[in-house]
Amino acid sequence: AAALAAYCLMLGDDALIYSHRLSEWASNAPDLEEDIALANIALDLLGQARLLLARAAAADARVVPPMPAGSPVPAEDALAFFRDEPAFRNVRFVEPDNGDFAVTIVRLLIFATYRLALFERLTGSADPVLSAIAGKGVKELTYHRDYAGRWFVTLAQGTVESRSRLESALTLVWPLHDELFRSHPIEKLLAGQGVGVDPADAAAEVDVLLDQVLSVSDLDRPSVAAMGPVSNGTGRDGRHTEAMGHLLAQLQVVARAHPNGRW
Amino acid sequence: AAALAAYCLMLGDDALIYSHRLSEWASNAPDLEEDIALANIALDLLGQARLLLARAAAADARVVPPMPAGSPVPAEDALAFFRDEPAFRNVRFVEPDNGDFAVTIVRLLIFATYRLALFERLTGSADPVLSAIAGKGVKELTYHRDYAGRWFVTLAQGTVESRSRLESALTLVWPLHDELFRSHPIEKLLAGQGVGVDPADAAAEVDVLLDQVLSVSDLDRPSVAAMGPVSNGTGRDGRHTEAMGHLLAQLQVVARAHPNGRW
Amino acid sequence: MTASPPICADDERDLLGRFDRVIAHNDRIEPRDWMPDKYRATLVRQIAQHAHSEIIGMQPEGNWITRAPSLRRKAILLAKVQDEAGHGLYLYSACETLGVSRGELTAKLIAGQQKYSSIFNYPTLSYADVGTIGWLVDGAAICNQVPLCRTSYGPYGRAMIRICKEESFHQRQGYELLSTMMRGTEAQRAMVQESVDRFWWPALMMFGPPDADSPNTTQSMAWGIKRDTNDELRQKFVDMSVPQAAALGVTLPDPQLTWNPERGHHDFGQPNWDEFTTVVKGGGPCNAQRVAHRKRAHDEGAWVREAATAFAARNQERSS
Amino acid sequence: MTASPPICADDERDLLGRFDRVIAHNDRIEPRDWMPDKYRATLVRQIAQHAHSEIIGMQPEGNWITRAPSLRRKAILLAKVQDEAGHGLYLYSACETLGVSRGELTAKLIAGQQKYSSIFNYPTLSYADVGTIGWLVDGAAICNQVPLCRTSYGPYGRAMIRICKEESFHQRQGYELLSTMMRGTEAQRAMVQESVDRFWWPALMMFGPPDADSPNTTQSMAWGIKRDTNDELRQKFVDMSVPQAAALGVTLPDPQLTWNPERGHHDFGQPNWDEFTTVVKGGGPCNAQRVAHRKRAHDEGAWVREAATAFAARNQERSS
Repeated sequence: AAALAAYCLMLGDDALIYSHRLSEWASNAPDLEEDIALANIALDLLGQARLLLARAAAADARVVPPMPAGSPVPAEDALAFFRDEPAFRNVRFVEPDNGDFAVTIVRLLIFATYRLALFERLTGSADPVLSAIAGKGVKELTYHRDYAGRWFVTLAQGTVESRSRLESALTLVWPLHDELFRSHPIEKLLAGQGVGVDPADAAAEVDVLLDQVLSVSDLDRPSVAAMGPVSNGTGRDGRHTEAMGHLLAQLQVVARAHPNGRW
Repeated sequence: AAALAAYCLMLGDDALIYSHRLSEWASNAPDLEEDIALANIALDLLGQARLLLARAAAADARVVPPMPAGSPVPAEDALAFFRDEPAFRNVRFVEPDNGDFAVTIVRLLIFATYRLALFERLTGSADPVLSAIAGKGVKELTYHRDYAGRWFVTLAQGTVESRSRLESALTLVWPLHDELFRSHPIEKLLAGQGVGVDPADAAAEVDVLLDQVLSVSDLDRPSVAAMGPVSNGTGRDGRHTEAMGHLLAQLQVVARAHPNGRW
Repeated sequence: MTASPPICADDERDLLGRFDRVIAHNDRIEPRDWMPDKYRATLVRQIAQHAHSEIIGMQPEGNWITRAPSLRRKAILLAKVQDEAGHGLYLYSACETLGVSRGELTAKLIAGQQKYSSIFNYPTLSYADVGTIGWLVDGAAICNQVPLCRTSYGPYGRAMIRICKEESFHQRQGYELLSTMMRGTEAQRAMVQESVDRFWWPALMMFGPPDADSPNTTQSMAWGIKRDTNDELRQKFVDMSVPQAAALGVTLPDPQLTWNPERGHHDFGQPNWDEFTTVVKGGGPCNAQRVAHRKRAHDEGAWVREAATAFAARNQERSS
Repeated sequence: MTASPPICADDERDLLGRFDRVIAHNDRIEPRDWMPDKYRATLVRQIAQHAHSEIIGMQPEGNWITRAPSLRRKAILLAKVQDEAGHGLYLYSACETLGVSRGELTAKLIAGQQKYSSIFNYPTLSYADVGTIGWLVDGAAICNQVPLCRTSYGPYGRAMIRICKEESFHQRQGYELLSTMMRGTEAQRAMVQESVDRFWWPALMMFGPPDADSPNTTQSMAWGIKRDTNDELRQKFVDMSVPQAAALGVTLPDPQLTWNPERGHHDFGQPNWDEFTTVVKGGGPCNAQRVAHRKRAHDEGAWVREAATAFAARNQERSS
């Protein structure tokens, strides 16, 4: 149960933190249609995060931070707003600032392709809740991936500037790619039980898809070093980037000012 | 005593919040010399803030937010880190994001000229502590003003781009100018007692100085509307800009996570 | 804007007669129908202002998305801000049926040549403001907009039907947030009261100046673009809000507010109309910030829109 | 870089002889003195790397300025980051005496053609890291740098004297922060321990690879650019740090760490040298971020530097 809870936090925190980043585009996107689409994707991921955090709390109540007596804060909110940085288990991939629209599209393409590959496998999870969450998520993530893919090709074949920005974006985002496929012991354990997915098993499929988009765009994978671990740990172990603390300061500020608040 | 405390918070919060903004330039300035100069100005203002917040607490301990029993947090830190947004009494002028270097220089020029005019008068304050703080501050602020003035003229006469950025910066900053000289009842009260300064009394002198810099730079005051009050109140009444909440979330996050912390 | 082609005086009289009959029967004018130039210009101004209000209105609420204090509220707020972008889209489309493009309208907004609702020139300073905007600001907007569902210009009226449906949903959500907060801690109740104190008077100003100072009202009503006077709508809003405030447990900050049994309406104080004029002229607390934000987003997005245009043009070439 | 003018073999032998005598007497080589090209190149590489380290080193600590939990600590941290910019300035100036401009060196840093200390490719994840960087990282830097005060190249040695004085001040401040936090709450003590656990091994790596794998050491020592081997310095650092850790009350994360009375030194484990190689080659947790940050700041400042240059040129014209 502890392992299942930790696993749900991993998938849930990925969605929560990335949703936070995408939601920062609200009122800032290049056009109204993009404002709507990015908000939509952020909403889908927020929905996934809520289901997964609730599943984590149900699987093992000990992951939920203790709240003051009588606090009406539900488990999903205690997890989102009252955990400290090292207790978050998301990949570092989702943490950095949005950058420009090209960086956002590159990141979204990789993230949605990766997560879709995981969720397709998770539909067969032995945990019926995870399986149901994955089933719902597959449709959403397919849309996210296709949206990012269309824009990727558009920017690649658009103007000289858009292509050049896309290339810089690829170079900037790619060092974070490898961590997505680095198996964590918990992922391996749950994959062995038919409950979770080992991301290493999805790596080949994701790479084929990404290579297709690159090839259509006449671009190569950038040759940059992968972002290394810290003390041999990564985001899944609670070791994050410097962006994470700033993000959490905003995410949690109101909730923490009112630990007994009702919203 | 309550009025003196409130007045010291006004001057102290101006320095604290503006120091915060200037410190964001660290490692981001256009050149090493500017990195050093802006950090130096931020340090001077932080020093002024500490003296003024301490004076406020000494004048009336009731302004200091209550801390948990046994907390070792000194008064200056309780004031900086544990007050909520409406209790901050700084002008809204110091709150917005830094913008580019031109915006920073325009803001610094106006702020330092304004504060220097106040501090020159405050050296004659009937309150010996305020008078001493002002005496020390006058030297610092003279440097700040001259630094900003030199850069203002440099940008005005530098390149087409720098002049154009300077003009945009003037338009962006100027709506906040008027609030500096709007007298608050507390300022009037303490000016009447020979303890404080009514900023309206300094307005003419500041405007002459700013007009000189503008004239050397062959620029006019932008014709933009002044930023209006909210429910007839401004920063001095605790009604701030939308930037303030985001700033405080960063400023206070670590201190608030450890209300009994020693640092 | 596409001007009507030149026509002779007799034709114009016939067309005007037909136009007047449509208006008199409360029927709809459609994009291909003839309409007086001033009617068109008035509509463009009003619809554009409404569209701009939706888009600028995303900022004060968007300001709290990353800090929403519960995941449920975050989802509600994000969806609401997204809806506002959608409303902006419908309304710009309605304007395009009158021959003005979204790009032209955005350029005018950024240049300060077209207005948006003055309410969005006030800052959001606490999470309670999200609720208050839903309750009072969307509430006032609905009072203004429900009559517009019957407005004489077809595309505008139909857009308003859809928008009003979503706005009342938003209003209920805002009210529900405030009512939940009022059942929370003392600090939360104080936050709600403070927010209502700040937004009450600006909300009353949303109906525009008193009828005596509203020179365009008569013509707009004659054309069926507007259906009620400013003061009628304001009264309706006050009468609607008083019992809601009582149910919430908040005090509306107007000492003159009392039930007048003779009129069958509440008497109430006047907002500070000087403040209203100042804000409309650009001197509100957030005018400069709102327009600068929109301009920045628009400028920073230029290369993306250009890329999309270039890509589409290239693909069209290939396929033709 | 300004190469030495061509000279004939006899002259060169004389000059080399004089150079070797200066080195042998532990005297200083000065900018106008003749020096071998390789000596110059080695110095430029080393001083530039050191300057870049100061500048990149502003980022991990600067990350906490806006969040410092007390005003006193904020002032200390801000002053420290400012000092680092100052150190960068001296060192770039020292490099300029060898004929390489700050602009050229910055371009090489941004292009990834010159290195900086690998320690700054690790993130700062808590406020305790500010203290740990002062204690361990500045401590290690001092071990490396104190001998450089006697380095054979004059301007470098003199810059090091000033820098070392400020660095030991920083080290004491870092230690004092940790020791204050250790007297604070349980959560603070845990924060300090976690930080030390993360930084101990990377700090040991700051002395470079084991002597056996450090091919340049011999030549650098012969030239008096370097005064001790990597392993000697590492040993000195460990011996210095163990009693300090005990006084703080933290555990150094090395189970092999024990006092060896025969050697009169501590025995200790080896850092993960594969990690070191990876980080040096660009695969640390922050390499990409640090260089991208510097590049962004440099690019965004270009228009300001250009304005200053144009302004100076115009004023010079006028006054001449």
